[in-house]
Amino acid sequence: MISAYYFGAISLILIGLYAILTKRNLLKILVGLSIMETGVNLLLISVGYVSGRTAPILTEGATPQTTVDPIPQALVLTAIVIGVATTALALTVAINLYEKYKTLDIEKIRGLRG
Amino acid sequence: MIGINVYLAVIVVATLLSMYRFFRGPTTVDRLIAVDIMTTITTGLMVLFALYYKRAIFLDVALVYAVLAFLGVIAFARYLEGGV
Amino acid sequence: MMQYASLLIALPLFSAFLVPLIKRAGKKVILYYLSLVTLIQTGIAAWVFKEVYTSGKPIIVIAGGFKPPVGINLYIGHFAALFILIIAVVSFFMAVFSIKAINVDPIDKYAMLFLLLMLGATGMIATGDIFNLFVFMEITAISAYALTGYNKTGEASEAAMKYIVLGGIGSSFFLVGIALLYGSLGTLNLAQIAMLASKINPTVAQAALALLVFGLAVEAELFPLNAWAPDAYQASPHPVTVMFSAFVVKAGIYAMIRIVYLFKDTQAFMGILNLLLILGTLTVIIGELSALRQTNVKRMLAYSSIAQVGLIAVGFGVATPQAVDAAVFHMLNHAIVKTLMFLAVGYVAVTFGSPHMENFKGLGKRMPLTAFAITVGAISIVGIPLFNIFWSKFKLLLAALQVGKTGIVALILGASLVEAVYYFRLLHLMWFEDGKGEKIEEDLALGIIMLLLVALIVVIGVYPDFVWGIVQKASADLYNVAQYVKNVPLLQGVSP
Amino acid sequence: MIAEIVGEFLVLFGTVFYFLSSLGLIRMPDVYNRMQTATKSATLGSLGVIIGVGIWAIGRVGSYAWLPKTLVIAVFLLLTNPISAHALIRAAYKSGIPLWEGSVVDKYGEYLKKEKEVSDETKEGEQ
Amino acid sequence: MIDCVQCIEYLIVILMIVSAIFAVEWRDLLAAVVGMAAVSLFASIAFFLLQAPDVAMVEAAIGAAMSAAVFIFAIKRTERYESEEEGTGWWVRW
Amino acid sequence: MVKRVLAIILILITGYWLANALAQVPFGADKMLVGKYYLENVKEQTGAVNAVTAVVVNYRGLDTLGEVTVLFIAATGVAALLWRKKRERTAKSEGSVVLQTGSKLLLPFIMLFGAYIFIHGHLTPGGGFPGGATIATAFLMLYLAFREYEIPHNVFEPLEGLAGMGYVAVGLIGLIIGGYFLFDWIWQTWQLGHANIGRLFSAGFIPIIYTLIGLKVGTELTGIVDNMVKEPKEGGQ
Amino acid sequence: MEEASRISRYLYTVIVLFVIWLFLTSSLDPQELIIGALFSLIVAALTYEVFTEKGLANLHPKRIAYAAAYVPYFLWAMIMANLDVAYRVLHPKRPINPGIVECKTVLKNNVGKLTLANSITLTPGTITLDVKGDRYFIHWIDVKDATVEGASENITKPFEKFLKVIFE
Repeated sequence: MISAYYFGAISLILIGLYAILTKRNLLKILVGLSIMETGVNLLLISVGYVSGRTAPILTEGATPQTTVDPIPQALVLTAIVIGVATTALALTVAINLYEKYKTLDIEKIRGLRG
Repeated sequence: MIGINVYLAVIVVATLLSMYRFFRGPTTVDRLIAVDIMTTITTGLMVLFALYYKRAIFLDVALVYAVLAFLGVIAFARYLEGGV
Repeated sequence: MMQYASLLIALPLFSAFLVPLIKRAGKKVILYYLSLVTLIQTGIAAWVFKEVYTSGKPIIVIAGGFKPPVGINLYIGHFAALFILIIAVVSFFMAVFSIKAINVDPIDKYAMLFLLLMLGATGMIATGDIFNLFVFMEITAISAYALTGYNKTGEASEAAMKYIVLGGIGSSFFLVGIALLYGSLGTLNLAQIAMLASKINPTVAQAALALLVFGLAVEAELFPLNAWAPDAYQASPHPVTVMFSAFVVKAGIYAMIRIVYLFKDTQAFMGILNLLLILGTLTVIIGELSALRQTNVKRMLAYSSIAQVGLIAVGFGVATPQAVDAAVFHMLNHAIVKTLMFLAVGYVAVTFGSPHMENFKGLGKRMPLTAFAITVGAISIVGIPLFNIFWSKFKLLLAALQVGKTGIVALILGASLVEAVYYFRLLHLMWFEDGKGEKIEEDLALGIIMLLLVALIVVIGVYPDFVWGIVQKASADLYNVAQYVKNVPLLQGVSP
Repeated sequence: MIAEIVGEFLVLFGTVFYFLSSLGLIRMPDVYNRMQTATKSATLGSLGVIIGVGIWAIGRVGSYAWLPKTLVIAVFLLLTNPISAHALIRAAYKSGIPLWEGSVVDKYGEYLKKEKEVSDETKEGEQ
Repeated sequence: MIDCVQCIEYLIVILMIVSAIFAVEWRDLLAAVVGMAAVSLFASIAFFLLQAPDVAMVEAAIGAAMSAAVFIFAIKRTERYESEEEGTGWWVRW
Repeated sequence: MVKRVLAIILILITGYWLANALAQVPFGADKMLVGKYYLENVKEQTGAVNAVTAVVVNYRGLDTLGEVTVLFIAATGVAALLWRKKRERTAKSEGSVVLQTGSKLLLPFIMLFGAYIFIHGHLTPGGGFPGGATIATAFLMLYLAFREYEIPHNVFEPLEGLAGMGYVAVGLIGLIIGGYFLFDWIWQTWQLGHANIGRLFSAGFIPIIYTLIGLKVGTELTGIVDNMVKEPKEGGQ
Repeated sequence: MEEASRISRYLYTVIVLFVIWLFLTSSLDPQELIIGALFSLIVAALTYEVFTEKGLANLHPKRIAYAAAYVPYFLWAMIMANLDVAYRVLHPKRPINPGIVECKTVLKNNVGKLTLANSITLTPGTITLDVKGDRYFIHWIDVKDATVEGASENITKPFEKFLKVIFE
């Protein structure tokens, strides 16, 4: 039996992957990428969670024995910022592509051939 | 004392109802209204959970929501009226 | 004193952040500044190289003064020292080349991205922490995305888009792999992961390793995720192409091998090796076959480069000490040769406008030095004796024969044959066909760089023993995981 | 003790308005009326819940530090929510979503039409 | 007594998945971005419930406002509606 | 259609495989190894109460430096790729009076709030990234409300570079004083602020670095928004 | 309505920001106060030009007294109107009668207009659609009087008597 958060995270990853693999619109692909990143972040956080414990900020009576793992949270902080950086750059490239080809459909953008 | 659980249950129902509008549409503005209400409800939910966990630090997150979530909505609205 | 090796990270960062302040000084000034910074970086890298190889001990840079696994450490062993030197030298050459090759605005942004690409590759090779590896990988990847699209033409944007989408998938997979590893071990330090590797559940280990390999395959250009590579090579500015081929790929494959070899003593290892072999073989086959039908020389070289990376992966997949030696040697040789080739081809493209086959007709008469450089590079790649790649391919062959994998032998020979076909076609075009146009005065600095590289190729080819010694030390650093774990000063008391 | 009761009552009050607002979101016929019932009730509900929690915390957690912070959140909500509602309804109108057929009067449409005519006339005059 | 906290966990996860599916399937890209913002919102609540207030804060600040705004600028400079034709994605072309 | 079904099957297989692996990593179990060390020593070694902040800035400082660099690269890349000779805003309608006045009224509050978030990074959740994003959101709001608004570029770009250089410089000072790159010289060498853990003036260089990161993230995200919102003018390149 | 002097506007911004800071931190620790004062000074220096037009004159006791009286009045109006809308929502026949009406206002100050618009919006049943000069276009869920004067009487007048003192 798999926990709810794991299930949600895996589902988000898979939905994002599905969008990337099958959609033809560039912005839709980027939406998929964004969703996928959210899923990965959720997975990392839920790996670090310990049942029944509180946030790793040692005030208001929280002790090292009653708090969850701080490392995944630190990692996810980094990952979120990296994700938004990638998204911004990708959108920029999409804008450039649209200016050149006047379409966002990847089937119609075929300047380079393998 | 009625207890926090009842309030949470009411909030759950409210969330579900507004999500119905979110999925149903029919226009984008309807969905935006639903998201707007969701953020408002979420702010309240976070404050309630702060009380549930008895930690004041969670209030800061609700504060961020109160201040920032409306900007997303305004961005959408300004796009819709052609003003970005 | 050893901690000053962290300047390798600090210097490019500092100088990249300085660029916005000096951008009013003019385009040429920025490009000269770029050369200066990379020269200083080369100096530091040379110092580190000397320290490591004379003392025989790796340099462990401890960031923040917290010993690993609590803090992050940089592990500059023999392999890392060698490749950091190569990165710095190639970057310096390319900074010099940029003065001539880059004329698309905005130059100051180009300089920043260039420095950060170098920084990312350096960090990827030097780091000793898996999440830090991810961060440096993203630095490399994102600056590479931006540089790929830098020319702002349709092709460049398209290539950048492909790269971004594939890179995004790859980095997500990599993070999932990290999550699995962290969830079962509770640590992120590579040395500690190696130490605890046998405790990990085999299912989890296999899944995590496969995810990590897939994640790094984007950078390392292995088969299913390398569709971006030829496009990006073709469309990016010429110095950047050299950097991709010379060290970005190498950093990716190094990281992959480092992670995979940490699990040497576990059950999951054999499965991953097979995966690596399959991916490498497919990469070689598809790369070589695609290279045959190209008319754009840069693209042809790109496919050739992909095929060579596949060979390196196959070498690592065999995983005997000899094979690893040979693969590292091939990495080194390939970096040298491809730097030369892409530099020369890029120079031709800058002069004539595009790297199309047409422009190479009669090059031997018009730009003799460049043509000579391309010739030496081509002959070397094909694997003619007395040139450097002959030795690495030969040693790879021997290593494969030792474990009785005749399929790999056939693969290497076949690849060489196909390479011979398309490279000799190019050579024929250059020397034996008449082109139109006058003889062209060649740039002095670039000529010197090309001659240097040619000399290096020939020297290694004729007298490989000295470099072979260095390579053996480097590959021992990669292969001998127990020594790696011993070298990292893990904090006592943080273990289960 | 008093604080707990007062706070809990406020929270209950707020959640009821949450429920009403989402019910309005479902039941109303067009965008404009949905906004009427939904946004405002939700704001009032949040106000109740947030300040209620601030007061409740005096009893339940025993800390007076919650109230100022919750007050700040409430003030920000009061400032931002109507602005976003206004921006949304303006966007809805400008993007051409029609009013519900039961609507009585549309002064804004008349105004816009008149303004457009004026600007057209001035343009013609210029030409 | 039903444990409403757990109930909210399940609800959040389900709503998150459903919004993600809709975000991917809606043809109107603006609606897709709204869906993405909703996913971000629910993810933020999930982070909150998983005792990660720092992450919830960053997700709120970046996911709710910044990311959506950047997507909107991109939509404004390109086009809003996805074409109706069915097709396959990039994965077919190596 | 066949290909779509194929994709779905592929994805389902991947998902099953992932779920299988994840089943071996139990949810909610205590898997801490290094994390425990952090939690137990965070107060003495860094002075921060918020363990996440201590991990981000002190223990894994190199990650954070890299993360700031990634954002810097993204801002630079966006600027480089959208660079044109002449650019302008092409908004069709001005924001209404309500929105304009509201954004004027909210601007100082949002900026103060961003400052509050990043200066309290070691005490409450938050830190440089949400703080910087909040500040950037204030400028985003101005861009949305006013058609003619323009950030002062000659302030923002040097500030971006200076903040980054300041971060590296703090690290290098640590290298000179304490012998390690990114060493917390204020807390560990000078021993400042040991008396007031849990109050504002503690935690060594965390507030300094978070201020720098906040400024940097704010300027970078604003730069991204600024570049995205302007379109090339007709007749420009 | 001339603008107040720069120093007055600056000081007013600093004071407002500092009060907000006190509420945000909700502590009187001297360290927090020092940093709060510092940040208030910096942020105010950056933003006072857009923030306020009248400066310290806003802190006139009469204005504060009216503002203090306005809050409970407004809250009461809000709750009443909310109950009215709740009745409309819950009623099975949905007794609504919507339309867009026009109102006139006597307020000239922009902040006053904002407050009026926000108050109107927050009172359920009415929502500000647009503001052009002194004309308010309001979507009203239950149109009782479609003329300009009648609508103003119903919607804007009750708030204006407070807001005029506070903001004019």
